[in-house]
Amino acid sequence: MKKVGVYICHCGTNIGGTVDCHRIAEELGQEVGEVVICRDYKYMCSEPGQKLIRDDIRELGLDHVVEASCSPKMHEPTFRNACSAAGMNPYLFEMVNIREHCSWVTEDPEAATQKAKHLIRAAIARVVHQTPLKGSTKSVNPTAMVVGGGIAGITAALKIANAGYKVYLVEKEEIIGGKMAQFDKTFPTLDCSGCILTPKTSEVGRHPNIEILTKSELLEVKGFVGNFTARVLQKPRYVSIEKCTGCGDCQKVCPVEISSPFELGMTTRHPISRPFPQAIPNTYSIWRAGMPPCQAACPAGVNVQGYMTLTGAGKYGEALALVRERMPFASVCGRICARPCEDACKRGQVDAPSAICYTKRFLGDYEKEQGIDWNPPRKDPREEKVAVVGAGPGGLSAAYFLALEGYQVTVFEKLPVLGGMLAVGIPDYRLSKEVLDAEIRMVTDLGVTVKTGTAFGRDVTFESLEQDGYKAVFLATGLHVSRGLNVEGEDLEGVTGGIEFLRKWALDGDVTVGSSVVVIGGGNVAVDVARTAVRLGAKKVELVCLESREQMPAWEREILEAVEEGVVIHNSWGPKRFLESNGHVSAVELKRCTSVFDESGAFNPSYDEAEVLELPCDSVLVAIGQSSERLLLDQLGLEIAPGGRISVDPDTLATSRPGVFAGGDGVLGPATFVQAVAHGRQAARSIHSYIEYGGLRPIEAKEKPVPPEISEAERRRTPPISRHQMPMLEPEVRKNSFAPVELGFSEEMAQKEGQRCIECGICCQCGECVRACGPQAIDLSERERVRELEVGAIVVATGIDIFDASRYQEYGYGRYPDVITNLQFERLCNASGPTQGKVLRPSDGTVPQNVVFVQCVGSRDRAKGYEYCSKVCCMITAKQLSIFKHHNPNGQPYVFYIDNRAGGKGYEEFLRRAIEEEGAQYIRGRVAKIYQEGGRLVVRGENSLVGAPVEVEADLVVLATGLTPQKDYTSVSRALNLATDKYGFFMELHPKLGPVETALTGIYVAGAAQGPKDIPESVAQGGAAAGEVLTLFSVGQVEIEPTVARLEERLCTGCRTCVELCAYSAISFDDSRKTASINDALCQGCGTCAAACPVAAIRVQHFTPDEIYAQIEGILA
Amino acid sequence: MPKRRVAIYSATGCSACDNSILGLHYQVGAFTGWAEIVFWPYLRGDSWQVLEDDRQIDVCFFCGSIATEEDRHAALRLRAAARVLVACGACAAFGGLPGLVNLIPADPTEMSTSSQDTWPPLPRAKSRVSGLPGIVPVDYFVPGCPPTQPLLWACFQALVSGGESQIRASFSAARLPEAISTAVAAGVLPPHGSTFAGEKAVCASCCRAKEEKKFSRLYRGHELDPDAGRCLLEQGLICQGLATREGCGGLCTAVGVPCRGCFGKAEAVYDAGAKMVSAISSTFDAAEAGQASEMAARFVDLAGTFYRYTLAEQCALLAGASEERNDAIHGS
Amino acid sequence: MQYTVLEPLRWQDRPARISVEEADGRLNAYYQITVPWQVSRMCLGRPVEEIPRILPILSPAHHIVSAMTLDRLFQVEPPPLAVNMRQALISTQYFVHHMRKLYFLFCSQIDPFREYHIRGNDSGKPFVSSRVLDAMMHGVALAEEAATILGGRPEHPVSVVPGGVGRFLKPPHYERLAEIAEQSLKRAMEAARAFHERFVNGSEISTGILELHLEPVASLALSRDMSHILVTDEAGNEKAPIPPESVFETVGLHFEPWTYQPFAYFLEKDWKGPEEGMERFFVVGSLARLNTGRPYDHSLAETERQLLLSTLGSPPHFSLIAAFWSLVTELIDSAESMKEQFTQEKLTGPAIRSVPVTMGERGFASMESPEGFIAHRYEVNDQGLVQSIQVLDAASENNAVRCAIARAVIEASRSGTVERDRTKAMIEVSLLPF
Amino acid sequence: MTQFEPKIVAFLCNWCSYVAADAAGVARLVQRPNVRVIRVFCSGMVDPGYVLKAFASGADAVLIAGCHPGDCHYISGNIKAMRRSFLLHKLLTDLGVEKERFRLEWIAASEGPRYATVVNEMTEQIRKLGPFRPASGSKPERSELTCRKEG
Repeated sequence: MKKVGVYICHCGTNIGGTVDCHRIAEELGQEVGEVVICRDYKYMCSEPGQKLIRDDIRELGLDHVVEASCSPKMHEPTFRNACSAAGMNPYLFEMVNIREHCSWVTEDPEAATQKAKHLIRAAIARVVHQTPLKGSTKSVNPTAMVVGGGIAGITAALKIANAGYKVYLVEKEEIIGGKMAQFDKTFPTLDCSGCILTPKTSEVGRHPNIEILTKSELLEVKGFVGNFTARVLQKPRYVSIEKCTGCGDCQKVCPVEISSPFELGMTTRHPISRPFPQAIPNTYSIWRAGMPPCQAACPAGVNVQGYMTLTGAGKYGEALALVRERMPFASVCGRICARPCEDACKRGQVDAPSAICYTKRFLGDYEKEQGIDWNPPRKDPREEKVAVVGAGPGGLSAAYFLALEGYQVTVFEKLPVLGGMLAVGIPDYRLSKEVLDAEIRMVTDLGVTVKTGTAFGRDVTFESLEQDGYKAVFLATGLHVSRGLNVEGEDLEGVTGGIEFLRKWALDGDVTVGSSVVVIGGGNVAVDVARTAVRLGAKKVELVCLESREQMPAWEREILEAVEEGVVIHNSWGPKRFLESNGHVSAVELKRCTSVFDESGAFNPSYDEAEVLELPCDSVLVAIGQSSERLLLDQLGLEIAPGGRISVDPDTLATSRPGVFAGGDGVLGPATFVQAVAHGRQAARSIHSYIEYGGLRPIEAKEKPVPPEISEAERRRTPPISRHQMPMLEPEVRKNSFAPVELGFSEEMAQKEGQRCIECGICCQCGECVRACGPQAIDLSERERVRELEVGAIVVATGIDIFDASRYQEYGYGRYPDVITNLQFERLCNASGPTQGKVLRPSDGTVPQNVVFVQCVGSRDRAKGYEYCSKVCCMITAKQLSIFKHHNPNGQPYVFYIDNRAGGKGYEEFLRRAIEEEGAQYIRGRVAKIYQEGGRLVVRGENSLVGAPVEVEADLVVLATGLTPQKDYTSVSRALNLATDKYGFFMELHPKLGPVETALTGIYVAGAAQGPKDIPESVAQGGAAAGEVLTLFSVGQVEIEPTVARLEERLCTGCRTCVELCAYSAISFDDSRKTASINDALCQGCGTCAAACPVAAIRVQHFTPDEIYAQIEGILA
Repeated sequence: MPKRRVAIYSATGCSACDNSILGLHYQVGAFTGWAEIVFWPYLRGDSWQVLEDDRQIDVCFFCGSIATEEDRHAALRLRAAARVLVACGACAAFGGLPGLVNLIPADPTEMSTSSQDTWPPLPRAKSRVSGLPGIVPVDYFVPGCPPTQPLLWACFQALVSGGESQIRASFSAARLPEAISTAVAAGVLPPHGSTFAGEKAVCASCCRAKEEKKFSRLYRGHELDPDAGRCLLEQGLICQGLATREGCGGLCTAVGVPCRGCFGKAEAVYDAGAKMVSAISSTFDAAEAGQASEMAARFVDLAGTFYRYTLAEQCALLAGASEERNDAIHGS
Repeated sequence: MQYTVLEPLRWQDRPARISVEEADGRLNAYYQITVPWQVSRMCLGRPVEEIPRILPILSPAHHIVSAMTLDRLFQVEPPPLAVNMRQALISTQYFVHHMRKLYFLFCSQIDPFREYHIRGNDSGKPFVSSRVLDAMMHGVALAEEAATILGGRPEHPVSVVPGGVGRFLKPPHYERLAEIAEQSLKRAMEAARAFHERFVNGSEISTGILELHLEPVASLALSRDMSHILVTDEAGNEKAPIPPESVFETVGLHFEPWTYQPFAYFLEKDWKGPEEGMERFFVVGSLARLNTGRPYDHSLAETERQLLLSTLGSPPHFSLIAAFWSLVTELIDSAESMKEQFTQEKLTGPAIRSVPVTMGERGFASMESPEGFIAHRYEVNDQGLVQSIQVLDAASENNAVRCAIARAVIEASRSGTVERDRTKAMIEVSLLPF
Repeated sequence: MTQFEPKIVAFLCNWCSYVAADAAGVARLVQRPNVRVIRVFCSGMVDPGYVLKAFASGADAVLIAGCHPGDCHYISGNIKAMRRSFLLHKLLTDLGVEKERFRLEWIAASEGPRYATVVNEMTEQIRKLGPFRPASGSKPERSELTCRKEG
């Protein structure tokens, strides 16, 4: 028989006042067989109480002890230690909560007594099943990570580092210092905040034991106390901390200015800058939000924001060079591009997208007009020869980039002209031969050899090229055959393929069309064909397509222009057959197309054969699609994907034959010009790595794009400016001529369009700074990376955010420039701030006379803000009005307050001084409304002491915004599994006794992340957290709780149910034994596996099923 | 050593257990050297008078569930007469398939109205079917529907032949736990209350390959032709092999149909239904409550599936008749 | 009034007894099944696809007929391979069932267990030598092994599923099955020889056990092609065949308060107990198949049948010897079927299973099990849970015939001075083939 | 006749709901005395068998309370509890346990008042429902199932 001792605590009257402890003790002593001794006592947690337990264990030889008192969260360790001290294993002890769960919440004493008895009975039933457990120890990795570089984090980091341990200081922003760096002075001493902070930050900066990770965020933490692995996402600074000298040359050339978050929007900054001269790290960095949507949308990845910004700044050469990095044919592209960039442009969400394409066209044309060459320099010539097959946009751009790299490039082209579809598929009125030839000449001028009239497969083959010493081949053969319709009469005279028609016109200039032409097809080629037919003198041109007007794949502007030129469009019709007259086509019979795509979205038209339309005509041009030459494909001996496309690796464009790459339409199917160019560049890079490194190196890491939706901040900096319209030829004129329809932008128009860019990526990566930087410290190709840090302890000091005052709409924050937050006021006072330390109104820069401070904005307000008191605002306001008075002794501060809270050393005296010596008028009451009247602000509130409404005229209103949890607190709490309160402040282990510890051993919380705090408190907590960390490190090892899952191998069937369930990957499958296997060190004891194990082979120690079942039985007995 | 006196009795059940024992006899042909069968109504037509000479029965194999008053009296009588009482087969051990009737409460008007008053009398049916342990304490269990011959042989070897039999059948398929196989070999009584079967679950001896338990969709038995050689549960079929005691060697899963648990719950399991629920639903491929709820909605008749053979004795909520059992304990 | 209870009866699938009532010179024998067998309560609310795994407790053949019912319910046609495998499984069931019955007959005068080891000095007298008994039970064991290969488990098979069967067989399986078929035929012929030696040519008919004739009664069995139910009247005249689907409208079940098993009877006649005449009842099983029968396809079985007919005359037969002899012919037939069916060609194919895509509301199927005609009908709700279930297990519902046999035996034994145990033994043997 | 006092077993997660129960105590939020707490490390630790055990041992209702999804101290134990709850509900229903008798709630450490509300609400709900009688069998609606008499 087990011997159980039961102890029931009165907790003064906390328990004893409701629960009849004595009666329970007597009854249980008699009723339960295992109970050897059952005592009740006033305060069991007191030393005499604990002694009772110790003595009984020794004298009565107790096996198990049950203690009924307060929550185990409070005193479980106390009693466990008492048991230990008497030589009993602490896991043979069980605690019952009869205070929080019983006496405090139950009104009826009898019911409370009964409930308490049941709870205790359950614990007795449970405790006899408990077995002695012993934890294991693990050594501690004496490296700390401090998350958050504010004053609390700085303090913790310095103290740990000074004790000789390595510290990683992880900071989200580009500098450390946190909110304190933004303050001007501190209360109640009016010390200069910067003067007391910067010595600390620079100490951190040069401390050999501290490694600062700026622009870094915690992603995930695994492991356990003493042995954590943290994954930290480090965003690029783009400026090397080692190389940067802080000279500031970069800042001077930066074309972008953006509202400064550090200055709370009261001034602007360049993306490359540093917030203030003493900032640590004391180097510049670049603020880049990510890849802008225009660039992300561009298949060729042209840096649109960069060249737009440069154009806006009038730096056309630099802008064009930037275009050429990825798009050699600026003029061509500017004329015929599909413009996915403009669809993505965020300005489109405000008014209309920037005219990106036309601006690019201007740049290309400008170069030619001015007779300058802004191509990048060609690298030293190399010996290797590369063959490019096909002189379309893909082939030519591959040749361009390969030639720049120094290769000996030969382009083989079957047609007699260069340019592929650009030359023979796009009519002159869209792209004139002169423009095209000029850009092609730019390629050939780089030393590219051209062999026209040379067909691949006929005149050259892979083998012959190999023999001729070509190291690599790029196939860009395109699609040059019109697809057929497969309807009756298709082979009649007068029915021609659209592509053949355009090609013949382009090459021979000798095509005739009838007077009445029907064009079949709804794509751009069809429209081009139709418009060409108009220009060739057709009287009537009708375009027939399956799609409805909205569904037509041709570009809207092309269709509009065609209609302007007299083309008639018949939508939703499909050809049924061609009618004949003397062997020549005489009419097209059409049937109604009811839908083009089937339910799965595949092209699968359905018709209503009953509805028929007959169009008389004498020519039909069929432009319903392109295909490649089957013959050519068959000869290649390459792997061919379905649909007659060459199959390639999408990243490298490598085909199944080594050294052979393919791209453009032949790979993609009918695609756009810009896609072909993208492929050309991609192929050039792949060929270069193939030849240079003998392998295919991974393509450059892509930058993450910014969100496609326009943000509030972006909207604020985007006043509507209307888009410039492209000057065009009149329809009547252009109808009869092949002269270009679009006339091009003027310099001024292009520059203005450049200025319309809203800088979605913040930094535009134009490269101006790179060119300006003497020490070559800037690398724009830096990408974010994830670092894995092995640490033994973590201090979370992520600080606070400021309440968003615009949530009080009636205060007009954001609408009235002279309503500012108190943090903005700090910046106004600060010598390195936007006004160089002069307190001036943001609206007109005048010195304010009446300044009204509004307290508790967002604090102590259940309706709109937070319920809690932000604790520091009363003192901040007292401080700020004092500073204001020092700046402007004649000024009059008013304060609308709820209560004045000045608990703290010297605080009350300071506040008193502000009231009595500075003459501030304190009005008790909430502000109802702030409005503008005749150029002055009027603050209307209530004087609750008088009980009357009051209105104060103000030049400046300062809102004492409350402190809130960081907006992204969840990312930290999830990474660490750290509990927060309902607001988002991190939960400490105990509100009184464990203020910096958390529920997770080895993770500590310091500063305002735990709740609103002033500087001294944050510093104290930082120190306290450091103390905890140092205690851990100096002990050097940690006890691992024995309450982990244990596997009974005898029972395990190896069904693998548990393996995938474990969130800590602590369970693996042992193939040799055919059972699961649990890693103690990783197991956290959550018990998910035990609950799921279908054969109950896993049990969590101290929470075994027999213990729980006994407890259930006892609780219901 | 005098021959052990053996009784074999069938209560409410089919004759499969009897036939299995019969088959054992002729297949192995050994144990009658140590046993004298004194009572076997099925094969010998023995009447209860045989037991009236007050000589103890050494081992009684009790087959069938307890569905009538007569069954109950037989159980009490044999318990009193036998030194060792073995619940043989799923019916005796857990109530078996007949126990399923407990899911639908008996309607007295629909049950046979027979009573002792009319003639000829018919044993009164109990309102709830139970297994043998619901009526009397049981010493050993031989599960299965019907028990497989290796298990029966192991049981006879241990309890009847006293380990003297020279014939050692192969028990490898039965995967007896060490305690029992040692006892079988030595001819001593295994630990009281032992089950002559494995201690792991059917999965351990199932021939199908297990990869990853992630339950993304339930298939009813008829809806899926499962891949050969892959775990049935992982393919979306409910297979109770997960929480069922092994010993059969995975007979059902070997022929492509999922286990239904005729060996009862695995050794350490409290309630097989709860364990099946937990094991399957824990691995639901669902992060949101809506998804999980949708997946659960496809399941039907959990009680009739998870307690197919064990409803009467092993379902924590419906196992009953404990009062009767107490009577028996205190009455004897 | 005098009451006698004869119990327990040997070899009955479920505990049963005979209660005899003698009053006013009238004798009534009640065949009572004393355990309830509540199939509906077990099956209602179950997913319908699970029924083939529950109903085999009635007899192994119910597994197959249940799956066939589901084929109809799910409107799915099992592939030919699956049909072959099911047929092969049925053959093993015939073999096991018939062989066991003959075994019981052969050792009906001894305690087979006592006999086993102490050969030669027994008190009783076996009809056949122990060697033959061994061989017969070995045959049972082999056929059960075949049943395990084909059905997963011998007594309660599991492998037949809606639309087919659960698994493919592998080469070792074919080899073993072929071996078993060979062996089984040997055992069957051995048992037949013993039967002839002792019962047909020997003296056992004159010992009185098998001389018994039961009152002529109709016979009911399913035709070979399963397309209709054949019924012959007590005089052997063939009646209009019954479509299987309407069997529940033709054959009714009647419950008596003194037994847990209902009586199957022709609904066209009002219910009256067997003591009131046998015209509404019928016999099923091997005797019924003999009486309604057609020639066998297999030569050895057909030879045996011809021998039976030439010895006992043309059907209908109502003698016990005919009943046992029909078991023997069918035993041979089943062994020959096994030989024919257990080949790689028959049991190999492209598919074992068609997966259903629809579910109907009801399903029906019937078959001729070793014990006799059986039929299932289920109705399901939209979730596929069983709403109602009808099961005709004609063999176990053959109570009227059993009552009549018992009465006949008692009446026969009353004429002499037959001891009670002997009467009981004779009843047990007489009930064996039914 | 005194009114029926249901017995409710609550399995509370050590990190949130148990803390919430403590917080409710600290705030002296009066609760019905019918709920008895068993502390577990995580709602994902609660084996459905525990729930059945509680009912089998005489509980009238069972409450499992854990951290809100995403807040689990053990990353995702509560998600496992959530997944199990649906199938467990089905099993309980099959076994004749009314839906109301088993609840899974998310109660964060800060939600002391909510804990008290859940306790009181559930107690009243179960009081109305009456005591749980085990072994009553499920009731597949008899009207739906035509239960034929058979041997």
